[in-house]
Amino acid sequence: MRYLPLTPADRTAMLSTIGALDIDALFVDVPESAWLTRPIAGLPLHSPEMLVERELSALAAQNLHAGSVPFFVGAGAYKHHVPATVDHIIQRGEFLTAYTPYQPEIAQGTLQVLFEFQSQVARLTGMEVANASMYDGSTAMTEAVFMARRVTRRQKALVSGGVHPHYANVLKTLTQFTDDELVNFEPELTPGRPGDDLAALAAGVDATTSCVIVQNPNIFGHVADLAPLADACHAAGALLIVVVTEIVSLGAIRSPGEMGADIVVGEGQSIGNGLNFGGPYLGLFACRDKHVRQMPGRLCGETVDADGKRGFVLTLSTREQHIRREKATSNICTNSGLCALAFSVHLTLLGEKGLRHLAALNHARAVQLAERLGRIPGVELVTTRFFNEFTLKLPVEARPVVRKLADARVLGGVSLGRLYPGVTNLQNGLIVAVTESASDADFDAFEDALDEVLA
Amino acid sequence: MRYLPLTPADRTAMLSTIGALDIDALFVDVPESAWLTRPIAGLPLHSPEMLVERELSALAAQNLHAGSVPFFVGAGAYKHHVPATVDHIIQRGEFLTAYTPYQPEIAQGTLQVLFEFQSQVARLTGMEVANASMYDGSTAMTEAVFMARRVTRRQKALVSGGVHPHYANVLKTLTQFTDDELVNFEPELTPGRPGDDLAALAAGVDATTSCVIVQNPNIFGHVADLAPLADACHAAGALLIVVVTEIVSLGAIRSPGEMGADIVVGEGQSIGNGLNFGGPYLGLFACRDKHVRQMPGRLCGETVDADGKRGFVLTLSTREQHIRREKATSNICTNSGLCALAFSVHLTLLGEKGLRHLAALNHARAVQLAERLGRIPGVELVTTRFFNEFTLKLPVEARPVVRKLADARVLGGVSLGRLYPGVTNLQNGLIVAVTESASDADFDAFEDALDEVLA
Amino acid sequence: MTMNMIGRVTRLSGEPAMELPGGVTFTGNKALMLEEPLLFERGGVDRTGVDLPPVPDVSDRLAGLGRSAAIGLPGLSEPETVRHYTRLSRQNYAIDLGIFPLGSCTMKHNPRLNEKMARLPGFADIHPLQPQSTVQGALQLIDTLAHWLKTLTGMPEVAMSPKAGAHGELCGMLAIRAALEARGDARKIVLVPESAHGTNPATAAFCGYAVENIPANARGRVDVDSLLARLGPDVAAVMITNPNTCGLFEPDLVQICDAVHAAGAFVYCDGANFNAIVGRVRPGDLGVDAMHINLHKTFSTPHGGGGPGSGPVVFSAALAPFAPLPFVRKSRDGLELVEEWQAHQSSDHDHSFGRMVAFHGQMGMFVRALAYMMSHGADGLRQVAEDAVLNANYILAGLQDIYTAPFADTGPCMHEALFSDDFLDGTGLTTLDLAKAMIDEGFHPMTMYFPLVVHGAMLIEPTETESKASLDQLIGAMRSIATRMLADPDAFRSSPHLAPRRRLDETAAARKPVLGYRDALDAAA
Amino acid sequence: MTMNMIGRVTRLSGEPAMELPGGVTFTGNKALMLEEPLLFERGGVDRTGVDLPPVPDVSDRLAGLGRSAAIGLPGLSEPETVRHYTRLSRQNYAIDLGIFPLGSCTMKHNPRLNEKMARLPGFADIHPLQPQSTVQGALQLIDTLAHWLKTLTGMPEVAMSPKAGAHGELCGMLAIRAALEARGDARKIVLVPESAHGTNPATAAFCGYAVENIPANARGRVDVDSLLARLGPDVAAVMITNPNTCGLFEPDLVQICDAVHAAGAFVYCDGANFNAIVGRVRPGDLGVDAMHINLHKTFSTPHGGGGPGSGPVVFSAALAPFAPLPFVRKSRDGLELVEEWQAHQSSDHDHSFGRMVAFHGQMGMFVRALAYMMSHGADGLRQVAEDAVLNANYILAGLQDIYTAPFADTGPCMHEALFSDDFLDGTGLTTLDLAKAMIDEGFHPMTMYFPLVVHGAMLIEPTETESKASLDQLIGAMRSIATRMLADPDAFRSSPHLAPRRRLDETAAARKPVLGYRDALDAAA
Ligand SMILES: Cc1ncc(COP(=O)(O)O)c(C=O)c1O
Ligand SMILES: Cc1ncc(COP(=O)(O)O)c(C=O)c1O
Repeated sequence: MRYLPLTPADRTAMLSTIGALDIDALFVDVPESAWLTRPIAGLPLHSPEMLVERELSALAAQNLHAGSVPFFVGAGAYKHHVPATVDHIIQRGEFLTAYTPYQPEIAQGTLQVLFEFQSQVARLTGMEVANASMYDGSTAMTEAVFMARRVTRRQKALVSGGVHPHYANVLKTLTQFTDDELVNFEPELTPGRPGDDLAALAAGVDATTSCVIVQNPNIFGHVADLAPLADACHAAGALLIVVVTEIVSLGAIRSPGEMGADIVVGEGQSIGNGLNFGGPYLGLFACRDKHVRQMPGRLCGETVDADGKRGFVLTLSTREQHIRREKATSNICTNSGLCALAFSVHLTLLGEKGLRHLAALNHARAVQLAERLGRIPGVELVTTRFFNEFTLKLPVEARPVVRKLADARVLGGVSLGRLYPGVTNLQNGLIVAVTESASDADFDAFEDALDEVLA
Repeated sequence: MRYLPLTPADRTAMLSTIGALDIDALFVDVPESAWLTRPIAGLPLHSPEMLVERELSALAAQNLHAGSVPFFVGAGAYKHHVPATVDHIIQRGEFLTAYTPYQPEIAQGTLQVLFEFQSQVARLTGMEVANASMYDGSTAMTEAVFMARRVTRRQKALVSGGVHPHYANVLKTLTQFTDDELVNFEPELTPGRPGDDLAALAAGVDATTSCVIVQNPNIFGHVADLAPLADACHAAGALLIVVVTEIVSLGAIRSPGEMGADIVVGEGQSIGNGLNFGGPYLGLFACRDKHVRQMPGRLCGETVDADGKRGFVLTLSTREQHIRREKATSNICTNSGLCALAFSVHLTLLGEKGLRHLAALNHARAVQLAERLGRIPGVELVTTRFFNEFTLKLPVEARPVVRKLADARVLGGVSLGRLYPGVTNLQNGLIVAVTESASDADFDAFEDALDEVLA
Repeated sequence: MTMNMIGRVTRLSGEPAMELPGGVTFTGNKALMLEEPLLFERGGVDRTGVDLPPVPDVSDRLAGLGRSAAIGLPGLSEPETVRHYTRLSRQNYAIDLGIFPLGSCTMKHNPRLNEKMARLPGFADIHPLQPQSTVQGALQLIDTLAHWLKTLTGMPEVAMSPKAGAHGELCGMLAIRAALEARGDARKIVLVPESAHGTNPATAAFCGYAVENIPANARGRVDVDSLLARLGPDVAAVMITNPNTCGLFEPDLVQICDAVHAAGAFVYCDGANFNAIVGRVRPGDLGVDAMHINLHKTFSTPHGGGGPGSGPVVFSAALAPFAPLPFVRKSRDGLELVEEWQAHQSSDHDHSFGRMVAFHGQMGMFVRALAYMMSHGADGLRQVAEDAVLNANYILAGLQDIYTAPFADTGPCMHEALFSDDFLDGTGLTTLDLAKAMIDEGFHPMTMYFPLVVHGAMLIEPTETESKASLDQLIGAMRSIATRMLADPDAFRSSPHLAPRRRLDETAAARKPVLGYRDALDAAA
Repeated sequence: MTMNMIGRVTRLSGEPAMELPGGVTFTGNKALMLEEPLLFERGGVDRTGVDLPPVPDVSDRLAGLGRSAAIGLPGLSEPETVRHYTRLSRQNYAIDLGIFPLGSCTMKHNPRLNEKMARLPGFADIHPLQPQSTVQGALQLIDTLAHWLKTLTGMPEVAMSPKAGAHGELCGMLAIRAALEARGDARKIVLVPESAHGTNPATAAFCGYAVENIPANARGRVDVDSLLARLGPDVAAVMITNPNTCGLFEPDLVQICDAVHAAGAFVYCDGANFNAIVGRVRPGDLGVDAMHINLHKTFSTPHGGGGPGSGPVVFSAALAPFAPLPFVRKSRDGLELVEEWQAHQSSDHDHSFGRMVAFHGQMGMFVRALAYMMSHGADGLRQVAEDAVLNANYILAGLQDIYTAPFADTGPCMHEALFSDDFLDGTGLTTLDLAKAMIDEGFHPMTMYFPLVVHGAMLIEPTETESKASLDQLIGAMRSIATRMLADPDAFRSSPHLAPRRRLDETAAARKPVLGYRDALDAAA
């Protein structure tokens, strides 16, 4: 087998060095009842690279990939152009096949990257400190709620109806057996401000509130000013947690930090990472200096070596499971290292100049398409202030429309019916995302197909 | 522009450091008549990566690639499966973006690879020494003829009709203005031994003969014993030059060295390198120790450093143009370094065990297909001793047949009509190559399509 | 952003002073060992490495919420970016450079075929929410991988969405919790052996359990008597690692599982060490109820710098109904991904504890893991376990006469060899010093100070992808280091000497944390 | 195959001796600077890193010519292979690590987009001999690239098949020869300036010309008078490099071309330095008849370790009819690749001198070069020349007060700055010592001892893809080295000290060449 360096001769020599009769002698502790004498049945035997490649390529060919069609799907994952340089860098063996930098003297490459990543995320979100990544946006959000509980020593979390329903569900799952209390607000397709329940949330905050969780831009693409809500939270001693699922938006709209957020969590996939059918993605987590010791996840910090040279190490590990065990701030160990590297490389290529340009481009293109689609008879543009994503209200249920569009080889967005199967008042909603990767021809194809389907 | 680090501010600062008024001041020596004041017309302006990728991908999509169809095209270039590891290694920045190893202290990586490559090629061809690569097999063959002239101080070269006609044409081109004399033997589709003119060549060797050039397996796939011809050459003081266009064959058939060759040249593309529409490819060049100082191309040799540690350097450069100028053994400078690396990595993965297996597999598969196609009414199997390639005689002209097969999305080989447009007695010939990459389904598709077309 | 760290910017008039900032050299570089400044010191907010289409001129819809203040994100041209990260990468050790014997981490070869497959547009460029009719190949891949995992473990159900081992633990412990609640049982105690990985107690606490430790016995295994003694109506589950973190197989696991079940509790098995037994033992045959599989360990998906991982969890019949959403099932028109509460009535998941993650799990890792499994096949995977165990025992045999091997007398180890630093007593040197000495020799050190049950633990896991030559060199070097340490301890108190950095001051780093680049911009803010 | 070089194979009984083979360490490694043995010392003929389908059982058709004797090709498993080459790669310097200022070599950034494009199956996986109807996209790409090259140079024709610069020179000189023969003119003399690159005289000789040198003048340019004086009925061509190898523009080139043409000869221009003028000057406007373009220099196609290259040749109207086969032309059904003598009657190539290479040229390089050109566009390419020239002059300005700059007084340079080591007179140090000192500083040295027209030449070509910061660091280091060399020469006689190897004995290597691995197997043979 091509990945196994030992030859039969090696194995024999090694067994005799060890003083074992045969390989079975090394498995003595395995009980009779569980002892397998031959390869497990029901699975194929080893296969040449050429054939594995052929089989998997055939599977891949059964999927309709974003780059091959007019594509407008978002709702938490976005198709942006990732420069070829990014993939080249993350495939450097020294990055790809390293481990968590537990031996800093021979891991400065990874450590400096993490330090730079933390710095980039902090600035992008407008916060003071960011960690070295979480699994994804949804798990980061849950960790934020738990962190708020530790900081405020309160149990009640108010969840905006504008939060991605999958994120809200993850929080529900993780709190169902704990004594955290969730107050979930219902999403409304209010024209002009869908899912905007900030006033209600502000009104709902009280002395028992640990935190309020809002998403901006929210699931319907709506962009809001969070400052008033932040004030309300702080007045009541609660924390404002802001979720950002399209991180590119922060190149165009005011950062959560600037609007008063205490914790910012986000999905970093948009920068440097592909769609990958949902994973691996990149959980971003940023907060204020004063709360850093309650943060989950790894942190990289600056220090000096024995010669006084600047260097970097993992630090504040007393928060973490491998030191603190059941008292740790989180159980996370493996995070999203390589995705963080990809994010950092892409953001370095962009720089502030490129990021602002990219964001402006996304926004302008979205505005263009929104206005075109809004003119289709029976179609209502529900979201009027947005970044690169907006919600349309169709004259009919959106879910079948999306399927019909796909039959016409147009991937035309996400129906609210798929995200909120039960919720009748949302069934006609369609979330449309527009990035720099959609061409004018794609716009035409989408408009024509939608016209067609609705006709 | 993304590849240009200088900002306008940098440029201004640098110009003032230099003491130049503006950039034009640095081009003072350019004559009025040739001075261009603006970007050259008739060409597009700079373009984002995303758009360049879109345009080129569209062009690529217009080609029918080997992996997407039943594929049996050879005649000097072969589709073999190249392990993903090979491409990963050649994309290591330290290999990809290095230069010719002129500073050995910081080029030991490249130098050791070249030393290993030379060793692998020498063993594969059965020769004593190989160089660090030439452009491709055809130019290597011409260099071999010139080298033979230097060694023997004779001018006449006998060229077998079994030599790839493109190779023969290159030699013709390069000798048309020199006083080398070429005797080209005509190719014959002799049943059982097409293109086999070894006896005639042996008879033709005389005291004025510098070298005899034969290909094995020859253009028609025919495999022959070269030993008798080698003896005839040596008896007359001439050199035997053996060309190998399918280098994988040396995992199955006796090496030119074992059969008495004095110089072996070959096309190394088959190992580690893709089809690439004809280039870049890999010229292999090997000979006997006693002739090494007449060799063209770079040579890497072993030595020690100031601490006595083993190291490698480019050596015997007094043969080369940068030292010897008009008296150099060749004008070659840039060679096929990265292709040599790919070859070496793939051959390392194969090892003797894997190479022999691969060659045996190619041969067995070719035998299987030859027997199947030979049974098609009107089709004659002309080549009866071959490695992975054989020639069929069709009842009709082959060139249109190949086109019709292509319309049926089967790439069914190379017609002799394409290689020898003028030569009437060859027009019905079809060269079919079979590698490990052709599946049974591909065999079926080819057989059916050929049946169809000939019906 | 300034230019320090990469050699003084030359004053074109006047000479650079003779004493050299970088020490031996003006640049601080040492030939191919190159220093690299921070991105924030190199880049500029006016620099970029991308070209983008022009922005169409439309009136914005940001309602005055546009970002006006400076962000402070430095950019670099493409050539500078490539160089920045390439130079940094060279300051890392990695599997591609040599053996990476981190015990418990299963750092094995990452095949490049898997990287290539994961990048096929049909896998890498599909959206988790595009219509299911357009991703049937992806669902097929997930279903096939699930089949492999269930078959290899002998368990009837698998949850694919967990994003890493610890997340898988969470998944398993939530399922147990759901199963208990379903029968109205409020037990909250989880028993965890003291040798367990930190994620086990952390996970239990994370979902509201109370944790109690179970001691290890003299043979490095769970002390069965104390475990059985502690079982009772308040115990919800036992989290046990097998092979355990001492690299030893738990011989009494079957008996333990029976007892735990008899006591109405469940057995969660930490499967991080599955590499030692894959193809030779099916955990299902041992009686466990849930086990996560670190695809990034056993099945070789790369996780450079700390991630990403993937931690699917296999379940026994008892826990299967409680598995999380989403899951893939066959439907009339192909495969269906069941995502929502409402959608799955009448499925065998009607007790699902819900969703753990925004989408469907680590597709990128699934592709790699399946490519790895298909390449090995059932026969190759069995060989993996055998070679992994053989290599570990070879190291044990090669070192145990010098290095203290606390449990060597209890028989062979599994996939990793455990040593303590007792043999260094009196030298004043410890496991840490030994690890740093290995760095100078060109090796990544073993796992240090874990598990906690032995003093100055050194846990060496070579994995099956190391050659005999590689092991011989490691053994030779470690013997040489040990011998020299005993002969001349002082020579080793400040290793490493040859790495890009000497020992780093971790105390200072923690006392006054500097967790990001701060400059004028931040000061202003 | 033995295990030397990577540390003694451990004798499990008995200790390794205390003195260490590798010097400081047992392994010879220095942390991340790793030693690596030869493949032949690591691998084995019984080892392999591939799995292949079984060989069907058929009776062979090799007619007794099967290869029976051992070949002696060592194999390695895949993990060992990755490691062998990764470790070796780390002993190389490269553009990706830092500035690579080799004069005349134009070592610029190699965009990864180009690598990605060249690997599209539609380009990388098509056969040169498959039916032309199935490769129209490829022919279109070649035709488009040809259009760019003709437009950028202002020349009416281009030959795409030459495989590198020297091969392009051959192409040009053969066309000139064919043109002369066509008019029954037997002239055989080719004039070559003494500053010319070695390939120029070598090429001329290669196709049967006699070479005569033309001296350079005090300003580093061709001495026009001696050139004009030498023109006559026996002179076939002049090979001239512009900008020349001193990094200077030949101001009299137009005048020279006119005179050469008037004398019935042709002007071959070595275009290796086209990077200095691309987009600012069209060689066609200067009057040259043929010029090769090194796509691997000006247009950035990577050629690690020495190749591959690509050297298309543009032709004037006078030479166009003699251009080689094959060539692409429009035909009724799309584009046609004209390959054979017979096929091209009635084309404008009816005097073609024939085929230079087996297939159609370096497609892989064509894709990369076109991607590079499209990315820059006409405007970006002009900027390339301007920045390349600006960077070179910045270095000239930064060093000329210390380093001897022989032609600095004649005005600005083009894309490269030329220095001599005269300033080191009396120190006993030379250009070589300075180059080796640069290695310790983390730089690749400049081109040494070329061109031959200045003493101890140092030719520095930064290219446009270097940042000001990078140039400042280079200048700072080179000033520091020079200053320290003058102050303390002895400290520099044996540099480098920090590289993987110290100075290597090239004399010994040439005296008794060892050009391949020899072992028992070879001894036997
Ligand atoms: C024994 C053990 N359990 C659990 C884990 C946690 O797995 P992950 O890091 O994938 O979350 C690890 C990983 O280090 C481990 O070694
Ligand atoms: C001035 C000059 N001419 C010609 C050549 C030869 O080009 P190539 O190496 O591509 O054959 C070179 C390359 O070094 C050169 O610098």
